[in-house]
This record gives sequence, C-alpha cells and structure tokens, in this order.
Amino acid sequence: MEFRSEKFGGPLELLLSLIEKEEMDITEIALAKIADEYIAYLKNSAHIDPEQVADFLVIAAKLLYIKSKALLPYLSTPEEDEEIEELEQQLRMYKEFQEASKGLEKMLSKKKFSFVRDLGKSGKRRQLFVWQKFSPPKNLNKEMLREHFDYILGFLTAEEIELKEEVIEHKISIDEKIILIQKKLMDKITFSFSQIIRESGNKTEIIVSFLAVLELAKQRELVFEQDGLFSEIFINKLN
Amino acid sequence: MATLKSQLESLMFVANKPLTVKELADLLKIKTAEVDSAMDELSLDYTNAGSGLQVIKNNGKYQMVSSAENAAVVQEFIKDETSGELSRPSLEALTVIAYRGPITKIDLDRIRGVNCSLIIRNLLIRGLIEEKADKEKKESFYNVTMDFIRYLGINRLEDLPDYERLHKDDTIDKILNREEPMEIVSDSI
Amino acid sequence: MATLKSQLESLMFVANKPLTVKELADLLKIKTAEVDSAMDELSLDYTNAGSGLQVIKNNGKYQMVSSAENAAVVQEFIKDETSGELSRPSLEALTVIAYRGPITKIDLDRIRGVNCSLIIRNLLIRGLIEEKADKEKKESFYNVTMDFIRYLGINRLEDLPDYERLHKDDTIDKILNREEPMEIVSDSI
Repeated sequence: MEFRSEKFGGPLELLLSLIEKEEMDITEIALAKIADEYIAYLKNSAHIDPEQVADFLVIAAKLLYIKSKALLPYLSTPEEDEEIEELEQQLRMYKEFQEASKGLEKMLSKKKFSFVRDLGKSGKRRQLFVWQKFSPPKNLNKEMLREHFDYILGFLTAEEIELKEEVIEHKISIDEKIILIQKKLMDKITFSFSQIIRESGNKTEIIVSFLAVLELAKQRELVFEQDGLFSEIFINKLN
Repeated sequence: MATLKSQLESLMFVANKPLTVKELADLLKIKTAEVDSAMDELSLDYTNAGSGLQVIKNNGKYQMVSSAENAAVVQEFIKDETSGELSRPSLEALTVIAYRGPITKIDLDRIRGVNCSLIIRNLLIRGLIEEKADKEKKESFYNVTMDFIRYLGINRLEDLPDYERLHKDDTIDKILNREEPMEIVSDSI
Repeated sequence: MATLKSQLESLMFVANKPLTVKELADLLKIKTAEVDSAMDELSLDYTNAGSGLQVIKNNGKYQMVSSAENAAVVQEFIKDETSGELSRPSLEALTVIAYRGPITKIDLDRIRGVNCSLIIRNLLIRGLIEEKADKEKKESFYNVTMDFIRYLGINRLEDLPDYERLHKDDTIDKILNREEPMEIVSDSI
C-alpha cells in the first residue's frame, strides 16, 4: 500500500490521512475501521522518528480500545468513552490547523515578501550604519567572560546528556517484544499480564508490550483469561 | 499630530529592527497608547497612498519594511534567493503558533499530537519563532517573529485568513484546557 | 504613476545607500527621465505630508534618509543603541565569540539555541566584534575586535583566563556535530 512508504509528521497526520483515504468523516466508526491499517504502518517503523514513537503508540493503544469496543460493546466504561470523544475532537482540531497551514503555504509560495533595509553582504569590516563606533559596556572584565563561558559549557553539557538519554529510551520495537513474549510462552504455558508490566522499563515499553500481546492473540498464538473487571489478566499459550 | 507620526517614521527607518511600543514611547516621552494610535494611522496612510513602505505590527513590536507588492523588484535588486519553502511539520507548527500564539509547548504538542521539541529548536535557530519566558508561571510562550510575517506579506497576524475564528475557538480552548487531554509520553528536551 | 513611485520607494528604502538614476532606471526598465520625475514627485509628497523620511539627490544619485527635523530624537535612539550594559544573551554571544572565534553565525545560533541576527547586529554596531568573509566557503566568520581585546586589558585572545582549556573544550563540538535537519530559508545578517 502506498501510504506505508510515506513519512508522517505525527500520529494525527497519519490518522487523518487514513480516514480521508476512506472518504469518511471523523467518527468512532471510522477510527475503528482504520485501526488495523494504522498499526500496520507502525510496524514498519522505519519512517517514524525515534523521538516520536511514543506519541504514535499512545494513539495506537486508543485505536485498539475503540476496535475492541466495536466488537465487545459491554466492555466499555464512561471514562473510556470520553477518551474516544476527546480523540475525535482532537483530530477535528488538528484538521483545522492542517487546512490553515495549506493557506499559509499558498501565501508563502507567492513570494510576496517584505524586506528590511539591506545591510550588505559580508565584507571586510562591514559597516552597518554610519553611526557605528567602538562603545564597550562599562562594567565588563575578562574574568566575567570566563565565568559566562563556563556557565554556557555547563548548560550545554546538561543538554547533551538529556538528548542522549532520550534516544536510548525508545529502542524497543513491537517485533522485538513479540519475540520476547514468544520465548516466555515456550518456558511457561501461562503467566500474568502484570508480570509483563513489571518487566517493562517505562510507559512506552508497557504500551509496546500491550500491542505485542494483542498481535499474538490475533495470530492465535495465545488467549486471554480474566475472571472479572479489573482483575488480573492471564495469558495462556494456544496449542 | 503630524510631528509624532513623523518622528516615529524617522525612528523606525533608522533603527531597521523591530522596536517595542515601550522603547518608542520612552524615546518620544509619550504614552504607549499614543504610539499605537499614531502607528495605526501611519500604517493606514501607507496603505491608502499605495506606498512602497509598510509597518508590521507583531507581539508588541513595530518594524518598517518594504511593501509586499514590490517583492519581485526588490528581490531582484538585492539578489535575495529566499524560496519560502518549509517542510510540512515546520509549516504546521508555524501555523499553530501564528494562529494561537503566544502558545506554550505543551499546547503546541497537544494540537499536533506529537512532541515538538526538535521543531521548536529548529524554528528558534532559524529566527522564525521566538520564546518568551513567563517567570511567574514558569512557562515559556512562543510567537512567530517579524521575519516570518515578512515572508507572509501581511502587516499583522490578524490579516491571516480565518484568524479571528481559529485564534479564539472555544472548542480548541476546551480541548487545550482539559486536565489531561493527551499524554505526551516522552519528556521535553 | 503610483506603482512606479511605490517601487522606487521600496528600492530606495531597501538599498540603504545612494543609487544612481541609471541603476534605478535599469532595474525598473524605464527611462532615466521617468525616474527623475517620479522622484521629484515622491520628494514633494514627503515634504507636503511632513514625513519622517526625505529623498536627497547628490551627484546624480538618490538616497532615502530620515528627515532633518527629527535629528534630535534619532540621536537619542543612537545613543541608547550604543551605550548601556549588554543584555545577558548579548554577553553570552560575545563570550562564545571571544573563546571560540572565528565562528560562523549558524554555529553561534546552534550553540545559543536561538537566532542571533539581532545580537550580532548590536555587537557589530558597538564595535565589539567584526566580520570576515570567507569567499570560498561563502560564509562569514566573527571575531572579537582588537579594540575589545585591548579594552579587557590584554594583548591577545590567548591571554583570556583559562583560554587553552575553554577554547578546546569538546562540549561545543559535540553540539555542532549533532545532526540537525536544518532548512535554511534566509541568509539574513
């Protein structure tokens, strides 16, 4: 399918393009219908920026809920229904701005730019204005320069560390998680879902685990078992 | 008063950069409201006379620029090669900031449904948006810059199509003010 | 014709230097006599309106300048621009240029995380930094001026405190080597 090779700037853009491809309005039914396609796109995550994976997964989890609700309506709760309503509203809001951005794109393409007074291309000792002259600030000494530079370096170091951590965080793919769960099923015929949650390092990984389990259920490798609402979910190997 | 308008005109010409209403008021020792009304008048004069100049107002600042109508001949003269092309995500973020600014990062994230840290950094570096820190609220707000407005060929953001509606939209406000409208999992950079 | 006058006005404004009648005529593909008569008209408009701008003709060249009546307030503005303390962002940029110069504008922008056009303009005006063009690379590099170095009471940059260590610190190199999808739209200051 062509859409799978396209790169999307975010989950809402992907959602909207899927819905519009089906020529549907933004409704719960439409969302349920395109859930599979959305997840199929996500699996080939080569076109998703690593720092956006989490945002795509949050929406994936919502779509799966909507889909499961379409199949098993008695499972829904008012809070969760409100969340669906919110997703629809959010999507409509996004659509407004997407359309507005096309308007801006058109304006920019007309090249009706306004310009400031030209300060000339760079040259030796460029003089910007005739009134330019050496006028240093009063209270500045070389020690202050050193302090400021040290401060800047400290700030940049902190920023650099943060960036690195961010990149490492999003390294688990659904496929990797599926393999992990398959291995687990080889050792044990049954285990609880909370065990998977415990083994997940962060929120993103929990969502990935959830998607992986759902995928394996779809492929008929496992089934769920739950005694009642909010009670522990057990995962059992099939065959 | 003719003199006041004339003084403002001279100042903006010489400055060749955005000047805040306050800077102008202090220089001329008048009230900011007087600056605003003289500037409105000047801007109207330029439009009515089909002048080659115009005044852009943005975010409490004024700047004198050449009129958008004459873009082609000016661009030829200064051999400017600006294409005005932007990537889709950049354009989308700029649109949201133009219509909803001043806007926080979290609200921008909510509207686009995705973490916008890198795009914000990119737009800041390119001078298309600017950041203003609100120390009391411990939050940063983003606005588009004069430079971006210069590329659009308008005098102020209010001239954007549908500005009034999108800027004040109730539904959008409601969605943005929800307690936990959408979880952005990854933290900001 | 209004359009011709308006185009001349835009060109004179943007040019920021005297233009010959011939240059203007060539740009607009009209006769020099037409330029002269439109310019006379524009000049008259400015006088009649008590404008803050005026057109001066000297040696067959035209130039737009601020009107002589407003000299006092313009002087005031220039004084403000070139005196007083530096803002913190300006001071930080100056520091980076001192310890890391020669440095390009885009590298400075990336280190500071914001567009530094206005800051560079301010430091250039005050004679604290200077610009050198590298014609091969089509880039400009910034350095602090000799005037500034002497003002600090030293003879060369290497005499800045901790220069060796700070000049070679690789934190900045890491930031600059980071991949960043930069769409360059404009090449302003």
